[in-house]
Amino acid sequence: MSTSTHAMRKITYREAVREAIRDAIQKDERVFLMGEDVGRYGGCFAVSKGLLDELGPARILDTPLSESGFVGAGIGAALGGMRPIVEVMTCNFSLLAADQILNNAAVYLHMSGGLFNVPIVIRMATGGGRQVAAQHSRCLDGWYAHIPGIKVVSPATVEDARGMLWTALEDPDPVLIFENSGLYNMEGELAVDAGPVDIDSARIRRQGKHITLISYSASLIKSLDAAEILAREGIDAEVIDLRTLRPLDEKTFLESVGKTHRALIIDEGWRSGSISAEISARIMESGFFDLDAPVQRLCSVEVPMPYAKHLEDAALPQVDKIVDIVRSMVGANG
Amino acid sequence: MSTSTHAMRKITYREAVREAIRDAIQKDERVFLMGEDVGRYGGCFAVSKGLLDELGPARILDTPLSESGFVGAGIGAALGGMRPIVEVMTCNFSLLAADQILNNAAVYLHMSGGLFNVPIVIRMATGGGRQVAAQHSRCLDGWYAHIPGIKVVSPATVEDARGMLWTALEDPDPVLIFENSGLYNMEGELAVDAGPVDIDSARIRRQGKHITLISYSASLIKSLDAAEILAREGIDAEVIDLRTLRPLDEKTFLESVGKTHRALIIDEGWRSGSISAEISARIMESGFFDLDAPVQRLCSVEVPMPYAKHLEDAALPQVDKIVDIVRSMVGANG
Amino acid sequence: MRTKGSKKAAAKEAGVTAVDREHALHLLRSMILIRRFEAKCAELYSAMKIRGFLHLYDGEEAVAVGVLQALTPEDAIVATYREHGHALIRGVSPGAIMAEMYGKQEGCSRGRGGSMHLFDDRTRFYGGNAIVGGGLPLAVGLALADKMQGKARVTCCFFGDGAVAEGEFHESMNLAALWKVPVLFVCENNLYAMGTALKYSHAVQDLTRRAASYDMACEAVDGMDVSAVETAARKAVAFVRGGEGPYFLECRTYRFRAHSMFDAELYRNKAEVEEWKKRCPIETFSSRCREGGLISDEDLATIEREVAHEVNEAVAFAEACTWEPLEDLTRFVYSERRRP
Amino acid sequence: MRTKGSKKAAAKEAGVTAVDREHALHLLRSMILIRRFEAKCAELYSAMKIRGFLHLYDGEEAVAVGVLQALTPEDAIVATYREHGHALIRGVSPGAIMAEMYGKQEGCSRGRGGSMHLFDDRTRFYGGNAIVGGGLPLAVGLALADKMQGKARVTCCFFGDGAVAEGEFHESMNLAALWKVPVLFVCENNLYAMGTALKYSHAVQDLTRRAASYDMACEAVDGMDVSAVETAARKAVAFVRGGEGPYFLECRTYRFRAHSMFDAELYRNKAEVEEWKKRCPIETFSSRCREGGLISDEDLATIEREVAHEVNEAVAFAEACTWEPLEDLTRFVYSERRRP
Ligand SMILES: Cc1ncc(C[n+]2csc(CCOP(=O)(O)OP(=O)(O)O)c2C)c(N)n1
Ligand SMILES: Cc1ncc(C[n+]2csc(CCOP(=O)(O)OP(=O)(O)O)c2C)c(N)n1
Ligand SMILES: [Mg+2]
Ligand SMILES: [Mg+2]
Repeated sequence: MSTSTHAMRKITYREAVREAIRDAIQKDERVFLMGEDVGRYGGCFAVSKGLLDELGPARILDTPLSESGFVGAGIGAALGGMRPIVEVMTCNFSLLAADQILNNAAVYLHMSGGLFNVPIVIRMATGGGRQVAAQHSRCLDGWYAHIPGIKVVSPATVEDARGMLWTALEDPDPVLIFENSGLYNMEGELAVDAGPVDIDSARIRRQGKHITLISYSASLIKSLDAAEILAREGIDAEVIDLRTLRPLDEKTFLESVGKTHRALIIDEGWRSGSISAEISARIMESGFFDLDAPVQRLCSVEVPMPYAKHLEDAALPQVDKIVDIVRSMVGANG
Repeated sequence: MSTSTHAMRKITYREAVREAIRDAIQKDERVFLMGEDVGRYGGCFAVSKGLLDELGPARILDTPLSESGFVGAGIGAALGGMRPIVEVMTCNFSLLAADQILNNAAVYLHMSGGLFNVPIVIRMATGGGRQVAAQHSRCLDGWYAHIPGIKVVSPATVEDARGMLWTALEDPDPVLIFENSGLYNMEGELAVDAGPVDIDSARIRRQGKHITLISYSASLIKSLDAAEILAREGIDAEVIDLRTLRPLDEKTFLESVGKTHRALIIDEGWRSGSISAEISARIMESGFFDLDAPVQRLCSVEVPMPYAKHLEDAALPQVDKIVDIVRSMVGANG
Repeated sequence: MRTKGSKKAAAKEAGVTAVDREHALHLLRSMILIRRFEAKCAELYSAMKIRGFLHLYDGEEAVAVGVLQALTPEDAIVATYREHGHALIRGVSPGAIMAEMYGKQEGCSRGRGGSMHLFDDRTRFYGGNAIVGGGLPLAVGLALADKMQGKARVTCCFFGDGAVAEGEFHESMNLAALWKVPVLFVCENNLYAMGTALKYSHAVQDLTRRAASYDMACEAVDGMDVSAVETAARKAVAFVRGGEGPYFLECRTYRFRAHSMFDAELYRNKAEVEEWKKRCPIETFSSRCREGGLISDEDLATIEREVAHEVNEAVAFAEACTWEPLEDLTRFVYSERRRP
Repeated sequence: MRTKGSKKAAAKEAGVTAVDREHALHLLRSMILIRRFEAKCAELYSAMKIRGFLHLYDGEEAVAVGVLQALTPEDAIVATYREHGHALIRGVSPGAIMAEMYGKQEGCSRGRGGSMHLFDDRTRFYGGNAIVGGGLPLAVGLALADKMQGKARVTCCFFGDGAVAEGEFHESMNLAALWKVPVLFVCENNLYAMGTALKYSHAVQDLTRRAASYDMACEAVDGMDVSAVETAARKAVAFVRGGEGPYFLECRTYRFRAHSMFDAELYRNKAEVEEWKKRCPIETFSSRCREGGLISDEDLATIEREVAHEVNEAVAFAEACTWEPLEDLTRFVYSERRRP
């Protein structure tokens, strides 16, 4: 997906995140990684495997099981001049640190009238699809995006997995990075000299003219797959990768809808009060007269994730469902 | 607002909640109230004032400052056959109990395949407008409404403040009751024999034909005030009180929009990913062809709440802003 | 080979009763059931019949088996994601457990929970909680409900050494001690929280000191010795049931296998694991019983045979179970009927 | 009336030095400044110049004053919503504090924070936190940053007895002790968390036992005695700055006024409050100094006069300050420029 003309190489999303961490720590002495099992264990998703040996215990810090404590300590360390990357194993456990994220990180700059900013990066795995049931499968990217004062990014490509971290670390304010656990094994092409990428704009990942598919993270991959299938039927879908859920780059999707006149949002979050609802509402507010058909959403079914595979598959957005909805949307009012 | 023909009396929202708690405890020996300062102090908003003396320490339980601990204990007590009413002083502190609410209360029934339901009621104050700044002013009703497995209700009238609690206690599943702190001093007329009310439907609080104002809780009061002003100008607004944010009664507002062809949602929550986004999206999906103009939203400005009064006022939805938006919507395409 | 009668005689000689013998067989059988059942789970995981996370209890069997002897049917249990053993010994049907891991609708949680979320209302088995520390407040609440209802029941809550660092641990300990509710906290200290050793997690590594700091009754016991665990648990349960408040029992044990099926075990060396394996709760107890004349090699063979049969039955049951229809996906988000 | 010279002579007689005298005057003046400043705040609250929550420190002045003597300008402070005293003594300008409570843009937090959120970067005053216990993890992190950067700075974190029940307290204590970071935890134990007395909050009411259970150095001190607090704090800070790890200092004190302006004080009786008022840190210290010949009645009058002037100046400043323009409402949600 990269448009770079440089030499390319194959890399997994996991490796891309690891490289980004290594690079940041080597580049800036204020940067360190902390979290549960990031060191000796190698990270619960093996993201930081090997980094403790390479970079030493002063930069790769194993923490006890104390989500609120170490996220808060990360905020304090950021206030104290460091640039912490705090890993919370999954967004499900970040609920234990919700107080620190919302009541401290998100509001410190404002409460202090601009005196104290919090340059922390909090990474967490998100998403379902691995049969780990209700307490381990939430996709909360969009839920956190409701909160002013934090930024929320959801890398969907190896390029973004590699490039967003440094930009987030340079950002003066708290940035939450959601890594969909279904993507860690995904391979992609990355420029040998790939570096930082912006974290404030959406990207058109596929040009098209009949409908706009708006998505992010793991659902983007499914949307692109669906677009391929649809292309064979003559339906040419434009596919947008939101990349950053807060602040939301509405310009990109509004322009696209202005061109295609139809939109489907694909979101692994639950439907009610989701980021996809926000996108639909924004199109309502600023793109209403462009629309040839109502904007539709495909979200996760509103159910705590069941363990059984067939039920889990049915709960998540899937390629065939995207294809079906697009067919009905384009066919019906085309 | 009550349509009862019975004798009426004046009562504050605060007293209505207190009566509801007293009544429930007297009616069902499994019911008790627990939370910080609910007993000896009388409740941080004086809601439970006097109840400790009346009902005794076995039914009115002061807890230490341990939000996760006592909310979790409430869930456990519910599993163990009791019907706890757990008071979390404000929704801002509920972030410390987010793990118990999301990871236990919301998923126990599902994870156990239907074996263990959690009949807990969690009450919390919500909302801003009292100059208590960023850490004390959030309106998170809509944010929690994103979560399947819990129900979210937001009483806006003394009748609902009095009547929703018992219904919530009879509900087999967790119910979160958000009491907007700006409403506690509000007086209203209540039937002398007022009792339980349903917690699964919206209500039309004012009939109208030009536009539908969709709101809940403290913003509903503002919407009704705005409707009075608009009426004097000949704009006849229908005002809907959502009452329950999860599950959302979309039928009521869709029918209304089918009649008025215009809608404005007024929501004290922040805009992005709000419950108002959800309502807009639902109208997009199921009421698109009824619309004469795009649905609009008036939400809180996306800023942690500032202390200064003039800034706080500017951050919250206000009557004059509602009036202005309605004028522009009805005027422009009327 | 001795006959049944001569075995009894030998046991008598050694100063043991038939009750002792029955009980020893029961304990041994229980531990072996867990071990073999889980070995089968690991196998089925490789065969992709079981998916998601799978946490095995190898090496720690004496804890669940010892502790659960002290409970009566009306007591409640709150466990963790490493709870197959607890569920089995509590009396949840092995078939229903296996079916759960298969994701079948006849599973004890209808296939909605999987390995980490085994539930059973008949035995008051409240799960199967995959949030570290998340079960502790629930246990306090269950015990509070009993106290409020005047029931002399005990709630037994299992959790690991890692959970002790969580804020919810502290809040729960304080609430339980403050309110003197009938809960037995069982800390399964296996020295690691995933890959993080005790010494990297806790400023003070003697975990009973945590409990003592709330003036909570507490004891540490050799968690590799099922009799020691049982004795300590009986004492603890008697204390709790007697209304004297909560109790903290630390069982010092070790996990022989990886944390989960994804763990490369980079954080500990083989020698350490081998050293601990010498203290295998099954081997040591079985040798002791055989040396004491309580049980014979033949008994052991019988147990193995019976257990193998039981495990196979469980698998056969799970295989024969059915998939929940897709139309039912949205069930159990909310209850289908009001509870009385 | 004695002259300045004769005062010095009298002090000499009593075996005290000019340094002692200056320091005594400083301590007394500091405590009186807090008391009078806050009395004015209460007045302005009734006059509706100040709004929102207002938590006064009456009776507890010896704690902030005593502890802050031990810190140097490079140290950091994390406080609570009851932090006017800490901010004043740390050297945040009284005018900027008062303007903050007025909600003016010249306020120390630009009117965005109010009484509960006083901030100052010049004095490393990190707020003003209105979430009970919420500041503790931050303090651990600030201290961790210092440790990582090899800076011999101390982070001093104030919190109440109520905060000790929160999970974040436990996590922070464990992290601090485990990592041996330079943080001084100051527990302002005023026996109540809003209306909940210590005995209803904590299973063990000696809060130093909580700290000791992490093997953290600790001490309890009479929080009504400013000298005792100062001595203890100097010892504690020396320990922390010396790299020996965190320290827990419990200051046993009492709040003379209501928890906030909304509190009807139903939970304690007048007699108890009156009893404690006899131990007023200002009165007791002032009498002691006068009896010992360290200071005179005239000194006290001078202090009162100067403080009254300072408070009036602060009010005048606040009154003259301006309102932030409405167009700026959405500023400070995100930073306006990258930080180097
Ligand atoms: C709140 C939370 N944080 C992190 C995890 C991921 N996790 C699962 S098990 C585990 C280790 C727990 O260790 P311990 O409590 O000692 O139990 P053990 O696995 O050793 O039995 C971790 C970190 C989780 N499930 N929940
Ligand atoms: C997490 C949280 N829960 C509840 C509150 C409401 N509250 C504010 S102050 C307070 C009492 C705190 O008592 P303590 O820690 O002893 O401090 P003190 O007020 O006595 O100085 C409470 C319950 C809060 N601000 N934050
Ligand atoms: Mg462990
Ligand atoms: Mg206190």
